Amino acid sequence: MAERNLVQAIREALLEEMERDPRVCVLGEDVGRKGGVFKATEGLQQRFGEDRVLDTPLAESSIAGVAQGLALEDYRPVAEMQFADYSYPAFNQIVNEIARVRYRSNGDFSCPLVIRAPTGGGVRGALYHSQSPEAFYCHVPGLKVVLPSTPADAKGLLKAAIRDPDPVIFLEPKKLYRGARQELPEGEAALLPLGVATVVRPGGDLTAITYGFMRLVTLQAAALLSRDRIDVEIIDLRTLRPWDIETCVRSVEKTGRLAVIYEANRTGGFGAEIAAELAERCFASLDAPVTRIASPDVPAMPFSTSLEHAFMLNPDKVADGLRRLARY
Amino acid sequence: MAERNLVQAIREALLEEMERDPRVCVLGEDVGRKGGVFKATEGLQQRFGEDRVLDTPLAESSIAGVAQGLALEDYRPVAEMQFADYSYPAFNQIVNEIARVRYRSNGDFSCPLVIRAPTGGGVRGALYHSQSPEAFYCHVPGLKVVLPSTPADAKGLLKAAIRDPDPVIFLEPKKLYRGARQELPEGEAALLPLGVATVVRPGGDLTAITYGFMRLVTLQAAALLSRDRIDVEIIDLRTLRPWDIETCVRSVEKTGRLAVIYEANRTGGFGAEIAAELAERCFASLDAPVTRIASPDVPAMPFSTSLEHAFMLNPDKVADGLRRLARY
Amino acid sequence: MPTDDRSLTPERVLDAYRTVLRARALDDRRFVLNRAGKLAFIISPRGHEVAQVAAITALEPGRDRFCLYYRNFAAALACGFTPEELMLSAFARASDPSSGGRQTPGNFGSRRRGVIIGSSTVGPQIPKAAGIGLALKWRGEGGLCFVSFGEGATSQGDFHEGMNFAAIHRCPVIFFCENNHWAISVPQRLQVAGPGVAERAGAYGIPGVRVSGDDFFEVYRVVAQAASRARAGEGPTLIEADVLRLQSHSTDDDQRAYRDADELAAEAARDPIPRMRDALIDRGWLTPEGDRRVGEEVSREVERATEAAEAAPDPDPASLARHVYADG
Amino acid sequence: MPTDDRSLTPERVLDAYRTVLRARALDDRRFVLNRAGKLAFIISPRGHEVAQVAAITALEPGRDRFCLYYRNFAAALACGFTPEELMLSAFARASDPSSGGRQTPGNFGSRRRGVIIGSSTVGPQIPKAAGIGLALKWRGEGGLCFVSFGEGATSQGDFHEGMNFAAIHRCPVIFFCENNHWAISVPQRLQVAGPGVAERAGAYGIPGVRVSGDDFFEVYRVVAQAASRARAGEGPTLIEADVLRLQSHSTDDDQRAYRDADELAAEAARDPIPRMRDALIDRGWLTPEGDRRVGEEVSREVERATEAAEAAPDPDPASLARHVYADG
Ligand SMILES: Cc1ncc(C[n+]2csc(CCOP(=O)(O)OP(=O)(O)O)c2C)c(N)n1
Ligand SMILES: Cc1ncc(C[n+]2csc(CCOP(=O)(O)OP(=O)(O)O)c2C)c(N)n1
Ligand SMILES: [Mg+2]
Ligand SMILES: [Mg+2]
Repeated sequence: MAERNLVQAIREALLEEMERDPRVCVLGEDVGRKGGVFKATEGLQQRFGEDRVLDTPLAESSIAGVAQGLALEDYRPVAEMQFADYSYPAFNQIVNEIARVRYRSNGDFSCPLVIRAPTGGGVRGALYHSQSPEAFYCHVPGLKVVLPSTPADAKGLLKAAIRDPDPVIFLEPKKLYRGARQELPEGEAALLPLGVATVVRPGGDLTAITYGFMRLVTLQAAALLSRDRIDVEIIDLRTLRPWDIETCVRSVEKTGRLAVIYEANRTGGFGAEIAAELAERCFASLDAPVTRIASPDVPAMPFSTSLEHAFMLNPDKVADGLRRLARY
Repeated sequence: MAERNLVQAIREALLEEMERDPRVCVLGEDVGRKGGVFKATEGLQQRFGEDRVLDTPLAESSIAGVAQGLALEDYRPVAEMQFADYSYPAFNQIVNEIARVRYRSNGDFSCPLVIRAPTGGGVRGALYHSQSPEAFYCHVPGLKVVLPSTPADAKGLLKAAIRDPDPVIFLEPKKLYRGARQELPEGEAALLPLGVATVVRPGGDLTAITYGFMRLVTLQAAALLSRDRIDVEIIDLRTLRPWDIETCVRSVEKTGRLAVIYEANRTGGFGAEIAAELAERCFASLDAPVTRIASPDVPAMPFSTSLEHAFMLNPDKVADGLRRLARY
Repeated sequence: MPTDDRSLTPERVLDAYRTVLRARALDDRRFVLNRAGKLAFIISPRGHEVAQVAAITALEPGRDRFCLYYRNFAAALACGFTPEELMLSAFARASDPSSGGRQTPGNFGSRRRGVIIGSSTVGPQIPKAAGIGLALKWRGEGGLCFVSFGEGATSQGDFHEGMNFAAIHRCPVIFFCENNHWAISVPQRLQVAGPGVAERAGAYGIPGVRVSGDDFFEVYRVVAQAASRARAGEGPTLIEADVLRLQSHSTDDDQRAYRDADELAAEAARDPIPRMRDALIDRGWLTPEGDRRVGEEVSREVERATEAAEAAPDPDPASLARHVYADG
Repeated sequence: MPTDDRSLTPERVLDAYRTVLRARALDDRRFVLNRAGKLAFIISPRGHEVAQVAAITALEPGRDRFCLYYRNFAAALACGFTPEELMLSAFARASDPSSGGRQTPGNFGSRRRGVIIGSSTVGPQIPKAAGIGLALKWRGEGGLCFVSFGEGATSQGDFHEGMNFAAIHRCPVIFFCENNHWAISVPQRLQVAGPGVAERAGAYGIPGVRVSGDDFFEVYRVVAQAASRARAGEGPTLIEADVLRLQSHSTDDDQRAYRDADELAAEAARDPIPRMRDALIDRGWLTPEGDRRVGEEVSREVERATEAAEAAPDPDPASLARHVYADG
């Protein structure tokens, strides 16, 4: 088993699933000969041919629409949106069409497909290559939303998403694409269930629920806090819809304090759902208000390094928030 | 002053603003000769001509795009999306383009326009004429979002939205279009500020925050509760972005109990933001968990009356939730 | 494989004629029920029936795929939906085969018949059909995908994206535009730039054909020709059938408010059904007496269908949240 | 008003030539700075410069509007941006006139110059330009809107919707497609169905013109002709300029990975700048000696611009949340 970073894990998941199931196919802009702008599909076209790894025209609505057509015909398309920021031209296809196929046909049809998209900032991507739009998709019944943050999770969850009978929006934190490497299990052993969170750091003083790149930032913040003897339990949700409420409730009942950390702009982010739900369910256990630590309400992060830094959460900012919560 | 229902109030606001400011123009599908599928623009084309009241092709992305172009050229377009459900083809124009014009140009450009759309259910509109998509737009910095529920509010806020220097998503609860009538002030006297909530029923036992059609349902629920001597204070937000946090905090600090009632499906709805924010700010005052009363997580309400009723909140369902909260 | 006029036996044409009459009689009956307050919402195929049935007659239900749009009431019958089934969906009964009463009637779907579940949204079925076509091409069994829409739908970006994709990949798709020259109240001159819809095929390097939608034999011929092309791997065809909208857009609309009375009267006199009848009589395939008999049989069918559907049960409210996901 | 070749005085052409050289020299300098780790991200106009400058030369900065796309570095210079300004945006400095360092360089904007702020998203500027054109038509002062994009952008639904709208309303718009036959790694044959981009104009009943993008005089002529048409109220024109992409898509891309080496070498030998120089020398408007002098002047300009921009201050982190709304 070789060590793999997150983008290699994605590629490995695609490769294994395409070998396992001839119905699995990949489509999107530049996914073919180039292997994707982040190399997530590198070499797949050489291996599986121009049909199964198909370079589409530059038109996201039709990428989603064509994927839907393939899914309706019992293929298992994995469509790539080059950046999550560019999934909006496909919003109607995703929300009005794909998400509702099963419901509107009263179960006669289904739409098993995956839409992959790199998400989040911190790579000088500026306003249009840095957005974290998960909240949009998490509000849509009929969709599942996955956002892994380690190579093993990315591989295991992408394999599960491809096998899932329902449409899955699969967001990949691009800041972590070439981050830490891990040895990855292969084949069936790699599979991970959707909808299950993971406690990435046990702790007794407060619970920090997060996902995506913020997992790493929160881990670093927790390390800072441990110097102050504040012991943070960190939960990485991994799947946002459906999310693992039980694991979260157990932790908050134990610690009595909850911070939700997310990279999207604060207002209306998915962290609001997490905070609202757990503030209600854990009311009797809470020793302090549920705190949200999120990015500022600006239309996405600027290109300039100084402004990008001002926008992004980092270990210090998160540690500040956690410290305030611990001291409440 | 004649009595007007909500859709007549919308029309009156358009008429007055078009007369006041020659830059104000209206565009959308069927807004011209037909006067809109709900008659919100009835007679305006006869009055102001085919340019200023323009029937567009059936293409929402270009409706938003053309409106943006007009706004950039210092017109004040009011674009109609025939149903809020059909605003998604324009999602990229709204979120990536319109909302960010000012920010991405560092203040050199602005995009003063209004996008009107009928929202919500209860009119046998089924899956594609009933949606409540406000949460999508409330998550977008750069946009303002208004959702009035009385004729006077609709008129006053639409006039303010048209005069606002920033893009406003103006959602109109279609269930109330032909509902209760009110005498409406005219001209400047009708104007209402964006961002200010209204306490529609004072009460001491618990706070119910709501907006849109749910204002009426919550009022009816409060009447049911008053028989049990439970005294509900109801706040109608009217503007969702920015929302009037101070008015809400004052009420919750007084009552110690908060329910948030919204018509959209529960998960990731804008009610999550309200609940999360107030649970944090009012932590010390809360005697019970903040409760959300919302629609079930299905992809929108079905056509069949039996299923539509099963989906929709009604006074009984809301009263049940409020009663449980009062007794916590 | 019907590829030309010759396979059109008198039996098949008389069958198609019966389907046309059925569509008309059912539709008339729906209007009676609507006026009696028993049906909420109808979109009438009046004026489109002959074109729709001719097109489907040239194809192979069972083998081919059909992405229909809301006005395809007659096409649905030709695809195998029974009068009772269509009445079940008009009444939104639990046993409506398309959606179990969840969608407005007009969103046809039946997996076993190859009728892909539709939605009320104008346009998204077009790239979806391209994707289905791609799947059928990969499968290589000679099946094709028929997708229909109004001329208003050709303004949507999805029309362009779907045409472009299908043309690049030579997908076996028949794009069938029923041009009734009105999109609700918007006339063609404000909808379709350029000479017409058929001419748009040139932009994609594929054949574009305009055909008179009241000529059963001509419509059959051009669709059969397009089908041969598709099955032979020669790619898609765009067909524009010139039809009349002899009713208002829907029961929510009154076209007298925006259309010229003389024009309406002139069009009413050009009802395609008498023309089809006369053509059959001219050919000696039908007698006035035979015509009367078919009419009576159809009346009885409609009667039985209506009674059965009216008596059928509504969806169980407890089923509201079923089929959001596979496991629900 | 420049409407034909005659107004092209040698002075104006030499000016344009200097702009072309400036673009090339600045771009070369950016690559040096990129390799030195000083600039994060570049999209090069290499191969497009002559076409871009010729097009803008045929128009009237100040009077007309320009919706540029990210590859329009040379066009931006022709619109009046100074070398220093473009370097400020390359370095994302506070005084970058387009966006104060907020956007990636290539998103040009300047209200006073009529350059409408762009975004990185491919396509949405096209309907926006139609809206601007509509405003200019209403204003009736003879101004027009020039909008440019690559051939990849023509696949977007927004291309179709914008063309359709502008053609219906005879908006004074010039649609200028810079067809370099590649959209990142996707070749034209997988992008544009049919014979080419210019032919798509026929679908909208407007003129479509293909021009060799390395011929300054030809590009000037067809753009001037389109401008006359637009100013005379005759509506939009679609121009397809055939150009070469002599660099990889961006500094994040390496086209040798997906393009044929021989083809790349052959294209490198067809650089349009020497061809323009030779044409000027042939006409006797330029001498080799004069050419050398201009080159030296341009080098010094680039030097000064780089120094000034490098020394300029970064945006103040405290300005991050400014210009989200008018009052912020
Ligand atoms: C995306 C979207 N926008 C708007 C509507 C509302 N709408 C329903 S049908 C229609 C007109 C369609 O006209 P056309 O495509 O010509 O078909 P026709 O009804 O004439 O057969 C409109 C505007 C919709 N259903 N979907
Ligand atoms: C909506 C959207 N999807 C994808 C991208 C990513 N992207 C940026 S440029 C580009 C290729 C554009 O090609 P073309 O339009 O031919 O212009 P060129 O770069 O060749 O000048 C792509 C796919 C984007 N910016 N916007
Ligand atoms: Mg029509
Ligand atoms: Mg290109």
